[in-house]
Amino acid sequence: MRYGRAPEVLRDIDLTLKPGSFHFLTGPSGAGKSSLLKLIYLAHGPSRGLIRLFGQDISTVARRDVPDLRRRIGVVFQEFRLLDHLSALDNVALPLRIAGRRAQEYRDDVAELLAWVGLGERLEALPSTLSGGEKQRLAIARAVVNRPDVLLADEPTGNVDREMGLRILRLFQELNRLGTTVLIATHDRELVQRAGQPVLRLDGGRLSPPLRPGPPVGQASGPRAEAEAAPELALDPPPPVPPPGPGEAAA
Amino acid sequence: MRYGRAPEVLRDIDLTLKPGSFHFLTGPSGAGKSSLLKLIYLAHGPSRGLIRLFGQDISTVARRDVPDLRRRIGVVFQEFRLLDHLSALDNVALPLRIAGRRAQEYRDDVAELLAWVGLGERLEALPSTLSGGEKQRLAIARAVVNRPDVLLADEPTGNVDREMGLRILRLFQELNRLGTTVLIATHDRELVQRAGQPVLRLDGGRLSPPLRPGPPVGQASGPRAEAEAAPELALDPPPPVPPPGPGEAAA
Amino acid sequence: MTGLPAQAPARRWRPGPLLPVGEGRDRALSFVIAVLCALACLTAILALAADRAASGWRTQISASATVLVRPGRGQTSSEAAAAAAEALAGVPGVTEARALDRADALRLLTPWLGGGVLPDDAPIPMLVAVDLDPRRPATSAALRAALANAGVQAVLDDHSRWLGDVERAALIARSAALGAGALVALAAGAAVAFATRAGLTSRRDVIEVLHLSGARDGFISGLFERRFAWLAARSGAYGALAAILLAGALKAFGGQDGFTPLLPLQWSDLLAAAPCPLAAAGVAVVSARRAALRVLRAPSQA
Amino acid sequence: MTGLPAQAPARRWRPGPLLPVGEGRDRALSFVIAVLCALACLTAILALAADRAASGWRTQISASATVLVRPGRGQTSSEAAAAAAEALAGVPGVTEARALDRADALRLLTPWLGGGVLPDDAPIPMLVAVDLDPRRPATSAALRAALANAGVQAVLDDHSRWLGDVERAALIARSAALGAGALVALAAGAAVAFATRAGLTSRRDVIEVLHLSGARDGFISGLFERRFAWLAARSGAYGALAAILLAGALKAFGGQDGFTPLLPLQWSDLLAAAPCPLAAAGVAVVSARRAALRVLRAPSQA
Ligand SMILES: Nc1ncnc2c1ncn2[C@@H]1O[C@H](COP(=O)(O)OP(=O)(O)OP(=O)(O)O)[C@@H](O)[C@H]1O
Ligand SMILES: Nc1ncnc2c1ncn2[C@@H]1O[C@H](COP(=O)(O)OP(=O)(O)OP(=O)(O)O)[C@@H](O)[C@H]1O
Ligand SMILES: [Mg+2]
Ligand SMILES: [Mg+2]
Repeated sequence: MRYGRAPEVLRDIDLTLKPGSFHFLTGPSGAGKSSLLKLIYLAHGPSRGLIRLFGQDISTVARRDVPDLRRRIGVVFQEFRLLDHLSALDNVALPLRIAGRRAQEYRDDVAELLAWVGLGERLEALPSTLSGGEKQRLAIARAVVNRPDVLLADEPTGNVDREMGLRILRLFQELNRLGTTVLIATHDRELVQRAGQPVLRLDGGRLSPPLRPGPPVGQASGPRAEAEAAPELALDPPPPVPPPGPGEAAA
Repeated sequence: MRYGRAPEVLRDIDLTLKPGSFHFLTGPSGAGKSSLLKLIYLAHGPSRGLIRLFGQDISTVARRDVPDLRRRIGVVFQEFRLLDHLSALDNVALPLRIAGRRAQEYRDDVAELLAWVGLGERLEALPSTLSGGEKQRLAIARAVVNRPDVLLADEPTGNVDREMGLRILRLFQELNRLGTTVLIATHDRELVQRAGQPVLRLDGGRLSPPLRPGPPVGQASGPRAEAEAAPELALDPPPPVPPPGPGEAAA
Repeated sequence: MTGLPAQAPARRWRPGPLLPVGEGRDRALSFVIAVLCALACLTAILALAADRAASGWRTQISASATVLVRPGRGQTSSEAAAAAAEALAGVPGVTEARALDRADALRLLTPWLGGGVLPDDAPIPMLVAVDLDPRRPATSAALRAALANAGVQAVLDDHSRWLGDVERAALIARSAALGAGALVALAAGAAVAFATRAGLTSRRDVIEVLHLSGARDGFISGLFERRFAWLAARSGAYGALAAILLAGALKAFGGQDGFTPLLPLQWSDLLAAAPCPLAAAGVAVVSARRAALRVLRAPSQA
Repeated sequence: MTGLPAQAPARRWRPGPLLPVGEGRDRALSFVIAVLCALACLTAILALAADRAASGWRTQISASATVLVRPGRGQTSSEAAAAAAEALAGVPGVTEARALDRADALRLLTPWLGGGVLPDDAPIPMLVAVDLDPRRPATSAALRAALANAGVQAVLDDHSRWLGDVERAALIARSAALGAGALVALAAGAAVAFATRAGLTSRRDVIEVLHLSGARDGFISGLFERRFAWLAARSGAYGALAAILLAGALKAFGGQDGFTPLLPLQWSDLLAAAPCPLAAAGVAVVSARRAALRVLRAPSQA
């Protein structure tokens, strides 16, 4: 993957996330963690290579089916991306509204979730009146509110204290226990150590294999996120043909 | 201090930063760290109480003299506040331009500083094409570029890896050695431990005394930042009259 | 903070609008659209009146002719005029041919000579006023032939000398009015389209967040279409109202003597402003949709 | 990435503009300002012409009178007319009094009766055409007295009957033209002011960052003043140019016969569009300054 005519940011990435797995993604600042997440949540297409999501090659997915895929993915953006004109409650409820749920149904659930992340008193606050950490917790609440099949979190604890960080980790682990595939890009060593989950390290555009207990590999049905960006330059070796099986990606 | 009709965020704060001192400011998310910094960099006035900056009560400073005070303060905002339409170089050079320095004079210095924070290759990049950590480093470079008398940094290492965090700490320590008063709001325990500098803890709107080697107190000339917000409710005890000496603040 | 407690009755609560409302940007946009719509409506109304005036002149002039009768031997001029009128009335394409009596003739001369100045015994030529069927007016040749057949010595003035001038003037007035109307309407439409696009681009962040949250293209562009359609319709209505009030004031206070003969405004002309809100909304919808879809297509899958 | 290496020659490098340039917002704003300026200029030009037409009618009518002379005993009508002309020429405020001969009188009647229709021997009343000094016209009473003194039996028509009508029409035409011009100019000014403010509010973030970096109020508002003054001036110039081209085309192709008599446009009228860019820039500067200072005063030291 590359931005415009800039050098490639990600190369030779071969990543398969097993459904229900929990990974951390680390790497120096600027390594391409956010870019990799962007590929997975379909904000950017790969300049070459193959991305399979929930068993489908996303280049073959019809444009009108993309929203359905996106609704199964929750994202905590590094820069939060809250809507400034909506209250905390409305920001968190956004994915539910988009999915067509009725306000009366979801309101209490959303308020409960906000209380859980410590914003129970600020339901009607606008994001611009929240502190940095409060905004971050709001973004996290929005990402998890509709129990996504895949949760991508980009530096979700950069603005909160340790206690809140661990609380958020517990929230992610709880979701994971319920079947959500979790991928967290972070610099927070303490978080990584506490969680004891496999760590993927991205450096120089390449992905190192998981450091701690490797993710189980195998054919599996159900939710599945697969990101891949194959080399394109003629000097690089051509990407191997992906196996036609319904499961993993390759290259 | 309070926002609108909300409850007071900061109360009974009595903080005097000695010129040339180096403090960390910690506290749970939403405790009011950013709000305290706002008071010091004059983005918000106290609802009551006294703020003295560089030996002047800021409520008596004429409006047209405020910019001169501000130019002596460098701020790393929690949300960066970069100008999206300016290149990295121009963003960092902003304080110099405002101070009336000529482009030819400062360009090489700015480029050098950017190289130091690891952005030597991205001088012409727009902030929107930078990664989270790269934006943060850009914000730091802008805050320090004109060697401010006071440096305020709000969560300056939330988006960078540990190596870069320590590099940034070294930059702050170097500035401090050259005479800059430094105050860093952060959740990063490792950073705090590494630096071995006094830590102020903010909780429930009140400030605990420095935990590690307390800041030396005493009459001093030269740069000085003093923030204070006194109680206002009739139930609270009335604030003591500040001592008339040219040095510290009280309440 | 006065956030609703989590257990507040869910019934009372309503979610906020997905698009930010009431920004200064929107107010400026509304105002400008209203001004342009008012100008467009006003121009349309006046164009209608000008068009009516122009065709009025034309039919008035081409639908009449004057015959000046010179009495033959043994005839009084009145008898000669009556004979001529009778002859002309029979020609197809003539609605009426009327011999003017002395009083009529004098009255017609009055505007030019002033009233009551001719000595009572001044011999004035007798006139026959001929009204033609405006749709199929009799030709000058037919009228002349009829007079010759009746043996009347007469001079026919079919106003053709003036007709050319008046037709040119009418054409110019008409095309100027319609041109101005079209120009202003075009400008108003372009402004609506342009400003809608600009107003939407500044909400790119909203579009992107909705998009990444799985909202469909139609859902997102629908938000903008409704918002800007409503904004444009309201502004257009204000503009139309202003134009109607202004034109109505012209009509009411311009008076019978002053403005109206020059520009025969009718109350029904004011209806020309009626489609304005709808037209503005239509333009806004189309441009909002196009702009929204362009933003949606641009960033993802690039 | 092709970032300049740090050691690139400093000379070639220029810092970027502190305000973002070339946004869609700005283009929409320019376009709308240009349209409104074009309309304002066009209205101003046409208002000048309408004003000229109105005062033209007025002076034409008030600067002349007609005297119809009835021959006294033992006078031919020509003699009577000559005597009347002589008497009237001596009155102060009369520029010229001319007895029309038969040919002149017939020529004057022609537009009304058609050419060559009167029998040669038809007795027509003799006319004396009186031209009055437009600045200090002789009163009707003075003219009547002079005629009575000279013993001439005559009827004076000082057109006062028409004068009232024409003056009313002229007043209406004039005030309608000026009113429309003022209205459109006002709308254009308000749009410039409004849109400037809206365009500025959307750059609040830039203002705040500059502010917190120690920029003075004047420095910040100066950025916006220059930006919007330049934008408004350029748009105003485009608008004025469009108006001048359009009015020039009207003048050039409207022709001597058609449009010009109705609306006597002169080339010099086109100069009315000249101050437009300056006026637009002025309005933009004032409103940009006020809006910028309001943003600056609002958030800090609250
Ligand atoms: N839109 C873009 N256009 C051009 N280059 C980009 C763009 N987005 C990111 N980049 C570049 O791609 C590289 C990887 O960026 P990315 O945001 O993926 O890094 P990251 O690993 O998330 O870093 P961080 O930990 O600092 O957030 C960086 O060098 C960045 O400057
Ligand atoms: N503009 C504002 N209007 C109203 N309330 C505000 C505003 N800004 C901050 N607050 C509230 O004041 C409190 C303190 O906010 P502040 O940003 O100072 O916290 P903080 O210590 O910096 O937290 P964090 O570590 O999460 O950044 C929070 O509860 C926040 O919601
Ligand atoms: Mg990132
Ligand atoms: Mg903060």
